[in-house]
Amino acid sequence: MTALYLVTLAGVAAAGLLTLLRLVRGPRALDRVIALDVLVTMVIAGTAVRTAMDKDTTALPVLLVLALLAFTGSVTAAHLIEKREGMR
Amino acid sequence: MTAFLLAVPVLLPALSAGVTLLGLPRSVVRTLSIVVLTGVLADAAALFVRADAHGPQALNVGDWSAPLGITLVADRLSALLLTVSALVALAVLLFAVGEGAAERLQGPPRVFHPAYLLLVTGVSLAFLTGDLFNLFVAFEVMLAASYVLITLDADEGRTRSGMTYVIAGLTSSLLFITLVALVYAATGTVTLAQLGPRLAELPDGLRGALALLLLVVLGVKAAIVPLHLWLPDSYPTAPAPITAVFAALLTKVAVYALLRTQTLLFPRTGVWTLLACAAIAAMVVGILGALAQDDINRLLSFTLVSHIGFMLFGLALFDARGLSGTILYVVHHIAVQAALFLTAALVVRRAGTAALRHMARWPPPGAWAAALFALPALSLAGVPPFSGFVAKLALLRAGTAQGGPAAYALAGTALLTSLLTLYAMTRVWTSAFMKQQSDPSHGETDPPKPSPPASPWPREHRRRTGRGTGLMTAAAAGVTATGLVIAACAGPLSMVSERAAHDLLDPQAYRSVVLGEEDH
Amino acid sequence: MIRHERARRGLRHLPMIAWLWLLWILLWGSVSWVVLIAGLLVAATVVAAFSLPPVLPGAVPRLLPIGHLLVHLLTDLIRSGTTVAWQVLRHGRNTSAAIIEVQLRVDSDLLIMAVAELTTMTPGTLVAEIDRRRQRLYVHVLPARDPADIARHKDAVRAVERRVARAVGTAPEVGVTGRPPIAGGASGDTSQGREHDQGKGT
Amino acid sequence: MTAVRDVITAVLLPTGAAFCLLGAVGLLRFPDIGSRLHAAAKAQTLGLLLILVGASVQMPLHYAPVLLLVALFQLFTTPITSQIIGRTAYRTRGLDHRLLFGDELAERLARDGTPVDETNGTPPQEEDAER
Amino acid sequence: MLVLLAAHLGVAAAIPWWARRLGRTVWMVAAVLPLATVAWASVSAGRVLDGGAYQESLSWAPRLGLAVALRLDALSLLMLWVVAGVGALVLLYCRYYVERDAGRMAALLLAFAGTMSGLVLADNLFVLYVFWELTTIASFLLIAGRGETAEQRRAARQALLVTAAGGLVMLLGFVVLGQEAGTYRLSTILVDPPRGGLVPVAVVLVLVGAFAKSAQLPLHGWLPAAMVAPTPVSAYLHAAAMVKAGVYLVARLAPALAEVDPWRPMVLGVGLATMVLAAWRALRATDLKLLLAYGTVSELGLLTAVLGIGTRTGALAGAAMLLAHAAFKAALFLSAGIVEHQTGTRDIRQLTGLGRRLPVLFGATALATASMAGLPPLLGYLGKEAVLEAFWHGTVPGNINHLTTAVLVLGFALTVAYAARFLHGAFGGPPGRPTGAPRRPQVGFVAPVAVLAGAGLVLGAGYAGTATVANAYAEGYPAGPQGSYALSLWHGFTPVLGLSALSLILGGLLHAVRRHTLAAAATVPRLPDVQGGYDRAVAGVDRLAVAVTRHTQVGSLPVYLTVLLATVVLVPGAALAAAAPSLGSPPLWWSPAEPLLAVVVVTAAAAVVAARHRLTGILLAGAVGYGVAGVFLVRGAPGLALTQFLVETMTLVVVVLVLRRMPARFVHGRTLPRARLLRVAVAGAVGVLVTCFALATSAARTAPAVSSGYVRRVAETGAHNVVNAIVVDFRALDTLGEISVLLVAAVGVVSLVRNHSHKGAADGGSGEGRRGIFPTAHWDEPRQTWLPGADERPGGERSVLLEVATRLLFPSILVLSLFLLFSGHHHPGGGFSGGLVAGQAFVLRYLVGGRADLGVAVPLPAGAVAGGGLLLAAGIGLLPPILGGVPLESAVVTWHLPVVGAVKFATSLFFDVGVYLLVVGVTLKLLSAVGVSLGDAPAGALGADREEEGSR
Amino acid sequence: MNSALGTTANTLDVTMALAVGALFAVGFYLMMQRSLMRIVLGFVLLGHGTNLLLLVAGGTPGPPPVVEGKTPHPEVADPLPQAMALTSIVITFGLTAFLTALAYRSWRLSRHDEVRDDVEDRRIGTAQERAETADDTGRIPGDAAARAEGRQ
Repeated sequence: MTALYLVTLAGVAAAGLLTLLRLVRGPRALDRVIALDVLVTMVIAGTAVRTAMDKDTTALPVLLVLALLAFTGSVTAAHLIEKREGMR
Repeated sequence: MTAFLLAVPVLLPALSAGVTLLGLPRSVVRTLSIVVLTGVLADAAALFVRADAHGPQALNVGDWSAPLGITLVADRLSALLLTVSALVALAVLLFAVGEGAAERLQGPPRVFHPAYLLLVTGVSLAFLTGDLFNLFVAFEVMLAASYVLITLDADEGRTRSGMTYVIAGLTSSLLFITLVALVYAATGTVTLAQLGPRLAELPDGLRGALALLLLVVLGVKAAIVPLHLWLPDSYPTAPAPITAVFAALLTKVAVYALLRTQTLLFPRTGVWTLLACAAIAAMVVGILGALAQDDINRLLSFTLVSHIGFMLFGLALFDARGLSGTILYVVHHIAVQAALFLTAALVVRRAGTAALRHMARWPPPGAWAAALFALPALSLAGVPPFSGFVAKLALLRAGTAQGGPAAYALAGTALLTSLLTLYAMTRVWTSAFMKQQSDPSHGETDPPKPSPPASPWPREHRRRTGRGTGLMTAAAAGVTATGLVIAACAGPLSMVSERAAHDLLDPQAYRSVVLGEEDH
Repeated sequence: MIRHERARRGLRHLPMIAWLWLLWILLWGSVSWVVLIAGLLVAATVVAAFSLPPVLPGAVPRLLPIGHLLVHLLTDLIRSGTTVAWQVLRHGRNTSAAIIEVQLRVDSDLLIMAVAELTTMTPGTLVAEIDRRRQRLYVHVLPARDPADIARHKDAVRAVERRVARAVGTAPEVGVTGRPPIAGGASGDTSQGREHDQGKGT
Repeated sequence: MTAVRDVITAVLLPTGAAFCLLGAVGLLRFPDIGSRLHAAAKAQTLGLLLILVGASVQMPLHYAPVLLLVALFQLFTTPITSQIIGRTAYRTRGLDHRLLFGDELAERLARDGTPVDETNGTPPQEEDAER
Repeated sequence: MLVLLAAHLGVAAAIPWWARRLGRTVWMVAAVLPLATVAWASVSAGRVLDGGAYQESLSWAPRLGLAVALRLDALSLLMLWVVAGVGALVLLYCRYYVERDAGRMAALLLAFAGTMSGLVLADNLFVLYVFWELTTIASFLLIAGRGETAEQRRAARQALLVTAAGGLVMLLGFVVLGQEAGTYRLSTILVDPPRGGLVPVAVVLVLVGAFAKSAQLPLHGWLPAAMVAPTPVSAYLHAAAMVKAGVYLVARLAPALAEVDPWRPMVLGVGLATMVLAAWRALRATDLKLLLAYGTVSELGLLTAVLGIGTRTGALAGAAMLLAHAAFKAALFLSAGIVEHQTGTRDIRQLTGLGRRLPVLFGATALATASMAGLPPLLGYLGKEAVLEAFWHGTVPGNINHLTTAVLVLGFALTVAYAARFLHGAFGGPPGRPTGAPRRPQVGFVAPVAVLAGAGLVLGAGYAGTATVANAYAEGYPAGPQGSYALSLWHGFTPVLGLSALSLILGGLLHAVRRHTLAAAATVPRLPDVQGGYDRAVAGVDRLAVAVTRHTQVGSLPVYLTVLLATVVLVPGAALAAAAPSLGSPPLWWSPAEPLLAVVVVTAAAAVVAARHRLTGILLAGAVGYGVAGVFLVRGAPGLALTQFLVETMTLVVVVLVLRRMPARFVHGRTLPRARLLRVAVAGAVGVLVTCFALATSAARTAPAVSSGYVRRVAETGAHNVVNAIVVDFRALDTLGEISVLLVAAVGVVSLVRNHSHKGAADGGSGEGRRGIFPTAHWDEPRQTWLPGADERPGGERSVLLEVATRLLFPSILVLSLFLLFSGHHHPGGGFSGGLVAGQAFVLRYLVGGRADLGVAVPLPAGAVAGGGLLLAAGIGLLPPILGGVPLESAVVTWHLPVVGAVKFATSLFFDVGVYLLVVGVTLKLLSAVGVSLGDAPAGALGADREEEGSR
Repeated sequence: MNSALGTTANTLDVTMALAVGALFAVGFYLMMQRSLMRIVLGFVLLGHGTNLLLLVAGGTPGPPPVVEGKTPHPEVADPLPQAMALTSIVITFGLTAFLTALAYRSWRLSRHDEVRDDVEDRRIGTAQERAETADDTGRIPGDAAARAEGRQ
């Protein structure tokens, strides 16, 4: 069972690293916004797996908050981008 | 009762800062601030009396004893400095209120008053806390409030200089928290009283490196050369009362922290050469900087840098006399530096410019202003019989008593600095208080009022000309009088400072009051 | 009378209060009395303190279609995930997308919002623009290599719309979504659009 | 009972991870913002959803709903982000028109008389080219 | 004595007021006190001359050796007579002389008289120094006057700086001296002089101070320059009294310290050289006062030498000479003052024939001059005889008596010469060419001159009285080998008499030779230009100051930071490197997730450096934050991770919103490659340092952490979550500080962003966001109202999807935030995270609905919410002590309710609620600031605006 | 007494030490720039660095310090560094917001995205004119006594 969790974690980790690559490479700010959003998703996924693995429920509020609120950052950034580049 | 006394200087201003934000009318807010600071002053005085009579007073906040909870401790040193600081803070507040009433320039009260009250909170907490991390927090409260105050209603130039101040402050704060982390990593505690023995168990090299890091961290806040560079660029541009309270209190809090930590955490014996070098460098570089200035506030700021060197003097000696001298010097300097900045503010208002080269063309302010300026100026230069002399004398005696080349070098530099300070003060004096007939070298007749166009910040200064209100003058006079009282009470004060120095060198009482009798 | 009115308005907030209560209970993971009472208090307080318009204005939740909707949603999700995954593996840098216009027939903010949400979850579609007045969605669709793809996607969006209308829409809405789509989506609305543009477009 | 749970988990978790990974690959490989958004919004959400469900069955009863709540919130918010980003991407010409098989929105705009200056072809200059 | 001194100061302080009412009479009033002093001194004289002494003492700071100890002995008596007597006469004289600023001058002169009296009475080294410096200050103020001319200012400053510098050196000498002696009481030191150790150093230091004050070569430059002061000031301070302070000090200490090695060479060498050279210089002067000033310098040299020689004869001679000099020099100055006052000039090239016009003045002046030249039977002669005697039979070790005597005779000859030159220059010459018809001075004007000149005659002729006083002082010395010398006008035909005569003849000859070339004074060879030296020194200091400051205070923040960090690297870094502590054997990682997250953190951080766009930078920094939060999760700190995530998102939002209008790109730094390299090096070094430091400290842990106590005692707080228990209970004070920071920072943000709006309103940003709206922008507008205030937003910014979603999510987020608040004691969460979550809810309302909608959502002023939070938190803290407990104390309360059962909660929950409120308020405040920066809605929409209006 | 808190072993691992060091290096490098925005970013990164350091250097890793039931979980993570880091995070956040606002104001007023040099310092640095300002000391006079003689 533990191996299963580890495999899952490895997959999520790999996904996270790829996302990081996108985050760093851009090229546009929107790409980075998306990448950051996905990165958060990866954190949620990873944490969820750990939660199940360790039967440790303390991280649950973190997950809730991330799921519910991470999008405000993305929306703000998108707002900014639209305002700035709206009619170039 | 003790609990109450110790809690009030920290909690009351914080609480009132909350109240000032509730949207009460301006006059209520003003009155509240004044009342609260008066209360803090009275409380601090009572605390001082108690601490002097019965030894260190301690309070376990939240009823958790030391290694777990935070203990507030008032020993002679902290209570003394707290009292003087509260006094100066109150006077400066009155000055600011007077100024605000005169020209409505202090920005919305919802910025000034809460920030000022929190500044006092931070200062009180820094003096009283017995916990390293809490000391960091106290510094942050104080500094954050000071960031707000220094950029209050800032124009371009002041934003720029505020930037310098803020960034230097932030950098030192970051290093401070780094230090706290490292210390905790090494010892597993942040209670000051407990840290001493635990640090002593570390390898010497590591311990020394930690001590030096702490020195650098506090050195930035205390503006020790060469970490002082931010100060003369930032202090002088703030509104006058704010500069006054900064110059009087903030660096002194750092010096206090230096005293506290160097004695409690990293005690040494004998002259510490590095600190002696820093002291000498501070005195020389600072006063030379002052001589190079043309702006009265900048000049005063540089003297501040210079006179920090005096305080390090005693610390470098690290014996009872030296520390006692430092304590005296800190007490004296708090009052005198505040008085100087406040009276300088009065002069600047009158002249419409802070530039000495323009100031001399205006009729000098009256005898009152002259006296108000002269007394602290002479005191700063260490001219007897004012407070500066007493403090300097204590340091000189400490230096010669200890002997050795470093001590003599310190003493010599201190004297040279006194002389150059006097020189700097005469420059101010001749410019500000003597109406100079246009000498041929100036080659121009008196330009029309207000300040000449060459003034660096003409617009701002034009707004701030005129006579100060009575309250301003009274506040300045009050601080000046404090300086005189310090000189007059040199006897009891020196005894107290000596007792405080002994307490510092033998922190057993401090430790046992924090940790309980046997438990450390 | 006024009290009656207020009560009725309060009643319209009941779904939200119920949801918040449920949320509270789920969060605490407990059904003890304390949690239940506190939850009710919290839910009522939050709703009362921050007065907002009712959530479901004129909406009629129907349980069975909602279940239907959810089942479809799940399958859609899985299909969408696989499709995109396939695109990733198969085409990578050479995907082909399109932006299509879908004329909706429901005309309430809530439903349009729901359709847009669900469409974005549906395979290969992602709402790029919403034209609220003219009830159109502009959808970025991913595998779009020929007109058939486009038609397929349009149908899929309309299917979502229909399911949504059935789940929570009013009767007319359910009715209107049942009709075949307006051809081309561009005939009857140009004048309306013009007007709209002149009104707001400066 | 435990066995059933374990089987569910054993199926869901790796699948979810695989979707996550694929989504990430897509994020990296897809050529323009529009398609990357698909990767982000679809594959990732699905992956996460599977993982959450897979994890929740392993949890004690009164905590499992919390994970499902997480999934619910995620399902609700991801489309919002995607739509806003997609909209912004279109408005700021983040979409590569060379990759578009058709653009009915542009046609609509042209018909409305407010055509957008189609740079048809190159996407706007790279905004923040990295070395 | 104390009363007298205090009276001086008190009256001096009052005089400026009286001056307005009393007019010239004020001088009479002022003269009363010196006269009283003289009287008191005379009354006391009997006891003092019998060897007794008056003592008074006032405790000041005994631990520092400070005590206001006063003592009247023979020397003090002598000086007191001089100081007070001359003082009284000068004050009376001023009545006629001074034209303006009478009040100020009278006050200063009187204050000076007081401090000078104090100086001579002081029996404590430091008190002496106190008065010493006070006289310096008085001198500065008197010389500067109103400071209208550069001349006055620089002369005043020179006097101040030179004497103060000397004074400081002397102070150090005093400190050392007292250190060695074990006391700072003068009389004790005199009785039991210290020897050895650092005493020679102390002697040198003290003498330097004395020389500076007494204008000895080469520190004399200030005295001639000080002649710009009004003549009475010159007469009093710079002839009779103040400059005598140095001499007095020499006289005071000589009995004790003359035997110390450097004393005699210094005193004799400097004194005699000064005497000769200054007298020589006096011959060049054409200005009467200047002539007298150099004469004074010369005489002071003599006095220093003779009083410092440290023999009984020397003491006698010195005492007599001291009196003589005070009398005649003051008289001559006053006389010169009258001449100038009446004729308008004091240039001897223009003065001529005054002797016939002003015979009384001439007579008095001539008498004084004669005393100066040392003609019998005047006091000057008495002194001169004794001086010559002292040197001729001196006890100077090493056989240089004859050499010194020769120098002395030369000096006396020159003195005679310049005395003649003065008299001749001022009063001589044919009366033919009147220089502006001198008015005849009033009697009262001349009287002081006459009294002083007469004093010389009386004391000289009645030498017995003089001798009594002088003897009383000289008691301190043992009788010389030749038996004790007595002051007398006639000792018979001794070599000394011959020497005296020789000096007179030489002097007369010199004057005769030179009288024809009076006008061409420049033919007298110049002396080394000490004045230039002073100026060069001052200019040098100024230049040095500018140079140092220019190179340190460059005004560039990056440079400052570089210096700061370089210090960090060099000081603690070097110490650490030198110590080379063990880094322990740390594991590579604790959890495999760590390297992964580390890669995320480091990569994103590195990418920030490369970023050229603001937004890119912020996003990457956000990724770093998320990565760090991930580490927190992995290391078992979910509460921390929760907060970090929230804060990160909030930072992102706030930064993005505040910076919305700033240009997208950074300005490319125009940094020199060298500077950049330096920065890279310094920053890298700091990084390495921190890494090593962290490893070293963490390997060096000696004792277990105190934290186990928290885990053990957490139950007492009623909490399960230890971190939360620490935050709200164990260490609630930290939290109080932390929220204070947050609050004040938010206040600052508002202050920074909004206050300038009236100035910068017109600039409207550099066009971002105003370029135009994409044609589809307003399509998204919802039709129904979802958020009450959103209608006020421009259509182009709305989104139906967002509005509906916000409407649905908002209450849920609030419930979640309340859950976090209340469950903080048991799960990760607490007031802070709860508040941030609620804050995010409002951020969402703001983003989607705009300021108007936020205003509807929170009708309270943001400041009031935040302030209320702080009020609650601090008030909760202050409540227990009022009830007799301990501040910030918390208790676990259990309520038994029907149905529900037992409800347990900790009172620290209220503290947490305060934190929650504060955070919400701070968020609102930040949003209000952001709103202002955007200006996207009419004012008045948000609480902060109303708050502002309400206060007016 | 639980063993993790009682341990005196290294709490820090190499990876984290390096990560912290990298954050410090990058952060301080950015702080030393002229661009205000980079300074802000540098501060943010340094904030992360210090918070991380606070946690990883002092804190023993372990399960979260949440005590379920009566018995403390053995080897829970050290809670004190967590609390301190929590405080530090909040402070950093407040100051970041303030610094951002300051940067914004500076930009609004001056239209520069840079920290400018201090005007007064530059003045002293470039001009010697102050030598002959308000004062007379800078001039090299001849013999002042001679001037005194020349007077009147």
